[in-house]
Amino acid sequence: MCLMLSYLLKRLFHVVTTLLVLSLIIFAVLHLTPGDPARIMLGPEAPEETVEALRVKLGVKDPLPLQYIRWVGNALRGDLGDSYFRNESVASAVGKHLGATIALSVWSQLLAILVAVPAGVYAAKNKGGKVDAAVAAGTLAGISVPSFLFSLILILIFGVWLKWLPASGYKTLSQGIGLHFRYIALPVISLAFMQASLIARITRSTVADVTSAEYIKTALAKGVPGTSIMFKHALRNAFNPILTTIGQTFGLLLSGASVVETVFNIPGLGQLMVSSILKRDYPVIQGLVLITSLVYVAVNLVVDLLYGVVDPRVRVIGENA
Amino acid sequence: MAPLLRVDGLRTEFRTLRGSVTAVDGVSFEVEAGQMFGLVGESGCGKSVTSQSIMRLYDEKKLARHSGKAILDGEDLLSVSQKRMRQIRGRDISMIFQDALSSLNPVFTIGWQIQEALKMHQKLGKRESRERAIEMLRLTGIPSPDKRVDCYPHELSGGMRQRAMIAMALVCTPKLLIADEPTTALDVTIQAQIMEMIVDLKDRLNMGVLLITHDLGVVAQTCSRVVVMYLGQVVEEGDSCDIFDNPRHPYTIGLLRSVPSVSTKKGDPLPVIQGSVPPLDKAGAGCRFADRCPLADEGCKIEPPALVDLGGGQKARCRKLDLTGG
Amino acid sequence: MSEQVLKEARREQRKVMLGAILGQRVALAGFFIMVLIALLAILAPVLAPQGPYDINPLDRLLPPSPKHWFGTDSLGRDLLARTLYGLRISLTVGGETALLSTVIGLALGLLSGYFRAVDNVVMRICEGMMAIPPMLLAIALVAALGSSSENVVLSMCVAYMPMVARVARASTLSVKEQTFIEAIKSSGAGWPRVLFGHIAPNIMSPVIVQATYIFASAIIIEAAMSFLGAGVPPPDPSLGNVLYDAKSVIFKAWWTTVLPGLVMVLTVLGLNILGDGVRDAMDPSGK
Amino acid sequence: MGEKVVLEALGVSKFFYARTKKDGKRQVVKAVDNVSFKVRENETFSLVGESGCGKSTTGRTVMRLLEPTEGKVLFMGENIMDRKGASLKQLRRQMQMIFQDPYSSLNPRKAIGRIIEEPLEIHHIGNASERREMAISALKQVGLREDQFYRYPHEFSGGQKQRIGIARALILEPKILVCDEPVSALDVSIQSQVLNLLQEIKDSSGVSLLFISHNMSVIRYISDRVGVMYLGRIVEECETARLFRRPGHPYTKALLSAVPEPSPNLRTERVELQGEVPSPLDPPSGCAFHNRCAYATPLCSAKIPERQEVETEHYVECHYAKELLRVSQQSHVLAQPAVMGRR
Repeated sequence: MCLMLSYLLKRLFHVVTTLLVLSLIIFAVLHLTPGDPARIMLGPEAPEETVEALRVKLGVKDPLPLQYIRWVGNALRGDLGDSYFRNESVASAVGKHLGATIALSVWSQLLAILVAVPAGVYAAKNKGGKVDAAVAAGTLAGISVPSFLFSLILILIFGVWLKWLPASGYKTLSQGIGLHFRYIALPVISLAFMQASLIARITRSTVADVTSAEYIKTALAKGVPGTSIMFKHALRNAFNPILTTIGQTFGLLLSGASVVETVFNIPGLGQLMVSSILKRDYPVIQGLVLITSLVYVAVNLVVDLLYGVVDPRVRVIGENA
Repeated sequence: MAPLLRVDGLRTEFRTLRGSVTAVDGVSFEVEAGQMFGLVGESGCGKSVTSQSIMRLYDEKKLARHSGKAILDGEDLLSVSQKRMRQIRGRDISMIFQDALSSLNPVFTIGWQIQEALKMHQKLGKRESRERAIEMLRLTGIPSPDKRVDCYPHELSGGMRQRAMIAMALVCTPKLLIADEPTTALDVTIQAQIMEMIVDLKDRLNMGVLLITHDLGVVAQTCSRVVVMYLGQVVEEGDSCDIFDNPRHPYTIGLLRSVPSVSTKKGDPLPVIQGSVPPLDKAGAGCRFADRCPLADEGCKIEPPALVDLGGGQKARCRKLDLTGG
Repeated sequence: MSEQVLKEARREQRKVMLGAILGQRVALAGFFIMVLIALLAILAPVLAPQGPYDINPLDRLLPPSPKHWFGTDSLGRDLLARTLYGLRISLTVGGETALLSTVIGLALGLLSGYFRAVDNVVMRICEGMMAIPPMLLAIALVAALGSSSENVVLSMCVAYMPMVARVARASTLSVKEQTFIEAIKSSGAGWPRVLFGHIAPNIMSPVIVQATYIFASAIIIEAAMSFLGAGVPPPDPSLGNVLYDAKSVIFKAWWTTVLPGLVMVLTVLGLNILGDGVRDAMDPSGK
Repeated sequence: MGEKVVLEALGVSKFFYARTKKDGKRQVVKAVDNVSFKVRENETFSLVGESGCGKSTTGRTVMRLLEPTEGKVLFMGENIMDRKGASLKQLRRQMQMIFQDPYSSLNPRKAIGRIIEEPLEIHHIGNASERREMAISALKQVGLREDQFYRYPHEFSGGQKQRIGIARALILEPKILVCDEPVSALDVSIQSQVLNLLQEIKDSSGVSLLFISHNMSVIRYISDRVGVMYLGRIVEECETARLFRRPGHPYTKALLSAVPEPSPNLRTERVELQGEVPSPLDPPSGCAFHNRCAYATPLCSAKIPERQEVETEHYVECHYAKELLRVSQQSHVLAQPAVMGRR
């Protein structure tokens, strides 16, 4: 088991360096912003000394490294600073809007995986057949139609013409499961369409490569039936690349969610992001980017650890081959 | 007594982007039980296509079309259903390949993969099948098999991986073992150990072995009967003593002479077969070796030669056999 | 003498290569769609009945008609004009992003694939950047630098450059192990000739494929950013702005969403098909 | 072959430091361990041994493609260890190499004319048209046609690609050509064509060959002298015919006996060789072969054997070299039918 442990430590060290670089980039972005936060908060007429006093209080005057360390220190303690315009801390603002985005992204990622992996495997299994062509065309459309456009079209068809589903708004799970799903059906479908296409394309090509590997021929020569060749031998080897894709596309999901939330005006992080941009509320923007990146890094860390479990060779080399 | 395996007029066509290509064109031979039968030829001559066609490993819906017969113990493998074929593969006829690192599944232990072969054909308890796997590994000469059984393929050396693959193929004691270049990727000292082990197990299990290789030395030292293939066709067949001492087909003669052996004098140029193997779809109408054969005349280029029986079980596919007498 | 033979051989070789390229049907399909899209963008002034900015509130939200093929938007501007000029902006923004991020990414990938010291530094930074969802990073940068099409291109480059670097690095690492690299080194070649003369040409195909995918997703991301108000500033008619205006009137005038949307999807589809075509063309097993 | 020594290795070693640590110390892989040999003018000196014995690493180290950890290499009598920059590049021109895998030894994106020409460009020899002329003559010298000048590597067979590699190496008229398993990836009939080509070139241009292979019959045909390598050391070195007639070192005997003769009537009397080559990460103490040697004594596992000259120019690295040579039968290849496979 010590191999597994050393692999674990290597991955953790890897993540820490990524987080360090991440925080530096986000901090740098904040300090690229022109303009003066104190002046923005107090408005143009406020006298210079009070604005100056506020600047000192905000610590904007201190040398940059100090500000960075303070910012990271606070962030580790969960304090992401205060919003310029909403008289609440960034953390609480994010907390309020987190629920909707989590629901949206988790459901759409699940739907995407449930649709994409079987489709990809089936298309790879009978390569060149009708199903393969259908999956190829569908996934090509999936990555070519932007999620906000697809949402608009869904609204048009199901909201405006057929009136089956509400065109916008959001109900939390606690307000009734049926209600909750009625409201998030369209946004989840539109998000899942692009996600599923990305995952299906990679699944199809990975499984196709794996099924042409030598050990598949050996399994055939042992008299192993087709189904267990596909699900035991092939999928187990194709599992890692597919897992990596799911990890990476989670990043796209988070950005896609903010767009879909705007279209369906769901009170999620996306909407918070849009309003912060319009008002140039930098701490909130910065906090949002940090949190979504942390979620992304966490998801990929889990993917890396699963890597070691699935593929014994990876424990030795230390990176996902 | 009837041969263990009788291959009669085996023909395999592949559908490729550029139309269909006949990789194996009318191959026939017979393998006895307990016999080491050599299938020799250079790369691209169709020897491993022949073996994989007998095992029907190709996708017959989209890729390959077989014709002719391959009768194992009275049952024609080419015409039975895929379901029946799955019962035969691994139990009556099994196969080993050239590079065990890519032929063993990297994410399962060799013990698991050997027990899978057992599970396919026999109903055994978990503990007993693990015992059988360890016993089989010991039989193929792997040191401390009880520890190695739980290793992954990448944790073993080249020789040991090859032994694990052989153990997997023989765990259900098949009647016929097809070995497709089993020792090509190994060093010569390991190769000698592995070949000796295969011959020993062949005698112990009274098994027929179809050995596919391009290494004339290995064939000479281990096989009793040999078939030489060129561009998808059998060009010569016979007992290995006759083939090596008195080869009759110009290709076999050229092949044997171009291998530097004890008798070759150092320094003077090696005898050589001119030109190189033409691609399959460009093979001429007549004798496929015509454009490289020193004895070829116009007739050879037009008229496809038949397999002439020279007596004593030796046959050659050539119109100029009178010129190549021993 | 041999001069004539060589010239003949060179011409014959070119014919073979051309034949091979024409054989790739998928890539050709993608290429033709892109030519069509480019023509639409270039001929915008000719095709559009009026400029994209001329407002005349009288004929607000007219359905498609012979005069206005795509109808008009909520301010009475001709939708065909706005879509075609928007296509022009989206293509330039997407193209600049793809080009810039490919050039930088290729250089970084080549260097970090070849020199281990550079590798550790560059790859850590790239991983850090890639951890941030591309659109959020782009939006944050635009919010910081102020919204103009240059800033949009710049911020999208920051998001996409690591992706190209990763592909370039992976290809460099695998080509570096090939024997012909050791051969040219043993002939006395210095690292510049090895890296740019021999490794770079062999990693162009995967990088080009990545560039086309980036071009396609840059168009989508730009449109999404404009949709969120962080893209090309209105009144410039980027496809995102056109669709953003259309959102508010979707109930009354569905065509203001569907028609520009179709043009955008066709563009992105063309690029993705081209990307798939080039990838299949260079994948040896595809033959 | 001439008397002048073109290349001499003196106690050359090449160690690699494994990433994995074992009881605190980074594990050392002694890929090449204190190797010495000479290659005279127009002579073919061969290194033979099984995979992992260090023969390819030796070839690359004496050419300074890999930096040696210890020892000296003399080229035309002059030490080349401290050569740098331009003088190292000058050395490259005189020592060239051909490689094993024809499919990855040529840049797929360049026409073969360009591939053959490029070494001339690197060393600024002649102008463009002169370079093209030299490339065309090199092309013809290896048996290819002038009109293939603009063809790309994927249009050639394995044997032809190997010829292009040879043309590329010869265009600089090197003093010594290091051949790393040049025919191992080729079919038998193509193999003999390439071996003949190498022999012709050696006779016509007087170049020396440092030939590396694991195939004993190829070694027997092409080499003037042979060095047998095991776990990074040359365990035996002598003139080719004598090595095959009366091998001194037990490993050489086992290696020769394992080579299957391509005729059923000649059965090699097998020297049983147990187990496999030990991992170079922790080689056995003393003589590296002692754990597999039939004649091993406690002395063998205690001390690394000295290199003894058992006969003129016949060196064996074994404590009992002289006694074993006397015992070694006249010829280990007995003329009786191979019983192994007989039914």
